Amino acid sequence: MATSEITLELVDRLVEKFPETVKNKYLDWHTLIVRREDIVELCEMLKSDGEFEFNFLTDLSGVDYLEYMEVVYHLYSYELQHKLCLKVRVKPDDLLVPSVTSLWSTADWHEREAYDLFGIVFEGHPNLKRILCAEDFPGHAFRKDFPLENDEEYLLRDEKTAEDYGISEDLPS
Amino acid sequence: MQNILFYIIAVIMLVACWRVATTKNLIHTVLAAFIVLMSTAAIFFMLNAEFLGVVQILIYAGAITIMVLFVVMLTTAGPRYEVTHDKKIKPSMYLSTIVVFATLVFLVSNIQWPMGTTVLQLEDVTETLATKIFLEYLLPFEIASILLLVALVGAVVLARKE
Amino acid sequence: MNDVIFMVLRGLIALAIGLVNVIIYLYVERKVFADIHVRLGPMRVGKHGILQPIADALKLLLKEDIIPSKADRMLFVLAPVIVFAPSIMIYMVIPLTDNVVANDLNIGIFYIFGVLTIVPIGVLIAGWASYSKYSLLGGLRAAAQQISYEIPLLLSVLGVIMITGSMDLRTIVGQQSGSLVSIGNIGIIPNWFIFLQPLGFIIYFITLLADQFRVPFDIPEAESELVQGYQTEYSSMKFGFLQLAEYSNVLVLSAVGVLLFFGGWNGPVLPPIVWFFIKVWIGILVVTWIRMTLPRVRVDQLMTFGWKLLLPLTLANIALTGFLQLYFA
Amino acid sequence: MPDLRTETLRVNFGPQHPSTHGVLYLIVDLDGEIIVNVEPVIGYLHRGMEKIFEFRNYSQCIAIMDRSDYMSAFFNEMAFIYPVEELMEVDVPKRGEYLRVIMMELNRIASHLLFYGAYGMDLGAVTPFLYCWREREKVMDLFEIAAGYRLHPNYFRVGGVKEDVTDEFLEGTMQFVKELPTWLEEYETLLSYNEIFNLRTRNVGKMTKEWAINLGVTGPVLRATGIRWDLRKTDPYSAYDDFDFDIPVGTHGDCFDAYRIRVLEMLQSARIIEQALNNLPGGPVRAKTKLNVSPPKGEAYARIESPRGELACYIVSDGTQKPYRAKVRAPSFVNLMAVPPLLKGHLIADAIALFGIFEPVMGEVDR
Repeated sequence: MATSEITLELVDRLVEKFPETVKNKYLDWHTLIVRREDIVELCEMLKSDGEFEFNFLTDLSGVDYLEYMEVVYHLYSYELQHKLCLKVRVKPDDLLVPSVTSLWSTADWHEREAYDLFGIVFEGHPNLKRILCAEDFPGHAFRKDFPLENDEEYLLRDEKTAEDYGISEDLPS
Repeated sequence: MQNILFYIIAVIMLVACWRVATTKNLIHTVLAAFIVLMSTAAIFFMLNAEFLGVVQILIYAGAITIMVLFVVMLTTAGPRYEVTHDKKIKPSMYLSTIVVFATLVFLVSNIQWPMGTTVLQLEDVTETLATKIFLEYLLPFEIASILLLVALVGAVVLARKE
Repeated sequence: MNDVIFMVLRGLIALAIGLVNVIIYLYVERKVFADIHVRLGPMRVGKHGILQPIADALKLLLKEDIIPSKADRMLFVLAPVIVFAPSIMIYMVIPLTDNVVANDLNIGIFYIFGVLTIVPIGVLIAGWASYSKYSLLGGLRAAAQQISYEIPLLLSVLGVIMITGSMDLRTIVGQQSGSLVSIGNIGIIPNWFIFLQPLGFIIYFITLLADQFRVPFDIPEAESELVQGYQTEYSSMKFGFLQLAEYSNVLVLSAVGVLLFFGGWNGPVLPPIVWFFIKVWIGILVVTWIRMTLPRVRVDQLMTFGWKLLLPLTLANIALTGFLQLYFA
Repeated sequence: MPDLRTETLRVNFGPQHPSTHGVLYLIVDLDGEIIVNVEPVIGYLHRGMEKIFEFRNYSQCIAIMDRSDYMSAFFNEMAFIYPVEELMEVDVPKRGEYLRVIMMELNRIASHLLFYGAYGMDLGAVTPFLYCWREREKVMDLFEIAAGYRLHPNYFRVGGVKEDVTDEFLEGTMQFVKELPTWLEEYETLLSYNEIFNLRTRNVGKMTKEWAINLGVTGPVLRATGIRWDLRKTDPYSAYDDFDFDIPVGTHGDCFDAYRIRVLEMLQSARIIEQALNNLPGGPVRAKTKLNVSPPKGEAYARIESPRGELACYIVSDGTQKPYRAKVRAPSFVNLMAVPPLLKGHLIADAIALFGIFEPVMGEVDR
């Protein structure tokens, strides 16, 4: 009963529904590159539709490709035993991605980690603040352009933070 | 020897009493009261009333002090809570103290105390007490215990209401 | 005047005997732990680490004495004394044999439990004075636990007092000489009160563990929850006193248990004082063994156990003893 | 009396505390003994491991990966190597795979033994801890014989394992596996069959399937809720297809189930090792790969079942000798996230039992 990749038909169905998405594949993972506007709606469908039933978000990671940032979602279904990979690409000057914490609670810390290390801001996250680094840590450590030596110019660089998007870093209560 | 010991205890007791009235920190007050109660027990011991002395320690010094400590710790705002005396109350406080003290002095010096001639044996004290309570005054004793039980239940009911 | 000197001397000797036993207890406990864990335990100080308790005491004495800056200094210093004093007071009335006792008190057993009620006050104050949340929680837990377990502790002993009609420890032990069941002249079962008061003894033993925070009732010091409970902020010899008090109280309660339920110094062949100490040490070893075997109960389970099970049981025990007394006597 | 009220007490639980398994720091709000709110503060052990990977070649990364979950190093190595091998399409020799399985299962036993001891310790039983430590020492000795190191073995390589094992190792392992059930039986008398332990763990912290899946909980805790999900069976990797073993699952989803599952897993691990030792094939232990591993351009995601749950690695390769990006999906990190919502309303004493069951290793949480 090994997990299998999701069937191509289902992927095509998704692409039909969300025409902006790009179909892709690496190894045995069908990948969809999704527009960030679609991600929540798509995930909602993936989670609740009986044909997909992706109830388990196993991983959410950020990757810095310099010209764009990528948020990679790896999804599994305990019921149907299939898997799917989603990607959202955002430009480095506008790192706003809708949060999926409302669908999978497990996205909470994953998104916080991606925010902490890459500076990707997740819109709608209940408690978006740094998790691994100290709260006054300058910059985002896992970006490719993060200086390994003390580069004051970089550290003083003006950056968009969560607050610029109107998201408070404080605890809700 | 007995006298020296008595005066030492008496002085400790008086100082502790004075501290009870004047200390601002509630926990210190409770502790001073504890010392007073313990010295009372010591005086009981000196009077050969060992049973009473132990009862004093068990109930007053032990149980009641603990209860007061619990109440103080659980209800006051923060561990460094201090009592502030209201200026208006002060004169009346002194007045009532003086009145009570004067009354006591008057009574103690004027009443004809029956001077016991026989020294009770230690065994007798406990035994006599037991016979008195459980044979002679059984009914009042039981009534008192029921009264306490009612009070206990009432307190629980009141506390549970919220 | 000679009387006074003699009295003081007797007190000092009782104190010395008690403290020497506590020191031995410290060593024995570590060695027994090590044995149960299949390891060696202290081996370096003296042969087989025999001087380890002394080294420990010296270490505690030489350590820096830290008082937290926000602590209530007076109470912080006073609390270990309040905790430790009762056990010294109890040493004075425990008879080692029929004629070896520092101060013969004919309400000895009542006195012992009366004095023990002072301990929670010290514990509570220690927790409060440290100005630490762990200490405060630990202190409150400890005091609550001791108060609720002192009631069954006292009541469990009442059965024995009802049988003997005396609160004098020497009289109680005296009534336990001879044998309960014997074939010819050879006694099979000694006339100990454990056979007359089995329930009383079981409750006494459980409440002893709870009253002195021994495993499985070591909730106030539960290190995985409250670090060291009310002892968290204590260091140096003040910590030593708190520890000493606990060990000393276990010793005292073990001795009281032996006097009440195991015939005290009664026993064949060996001199009485040897018998007494053998029994006391068996009690201590059992406590140590339990400490290494069981996990810890939860605080609400402890309270439920104490109030809903032990207390009714002790009351039933007293009632039963009373009826039997009436029926047989 | 308007002032008369009880206040919640804010307690700083850690980073230095006897029972937080490392440098976990919890801000706990207490109402008496009941937990009102918990906020974990992590990152005290953050070493930027994933960033370091980007500046090391693949072989060096394996050594660093050992330090992630320092209680189960072999799993970390496997988790890192697995996607790389997928990417390079390496055919690992059978003997190499079998040795990996033996090492991983030994490691699982060692890790679970540590859990067993530490959990007993959390609940106040001191003795099981020292007993388990003794058995764990034997496993560590076996690791030393095989790999030369005890805690951070650095034994797996892309394409197999570092070197073949000696007969001493094989005999020692066989003996260890044969003895294990007897020891476990003995240890279980100390905890599993103990009334107090049962009182403390049964019906404490009940978890439902939906809750566990939604929060991404994996490993023994997930299985305790009744989901038969073990990647060794559901998504077999390495040589796990060749062995016959069972997946213990719980029924209640409470602390006791999660605890007991680990005990049963140790026995299953012993079974696997025994089978592997009996059928150990000959031949090389390592495929012929270039010394400087450089996978083709692309990405790979692979996951394995570590003692703590689903351990996965997402690797993006740009064709050079260093990974472009390596992200570790650490089970402790995800499981730890599930604890605070679970703790609310429990007693502090239960909090310890609950934290113990998730067994977070801070090296892995913070990476």
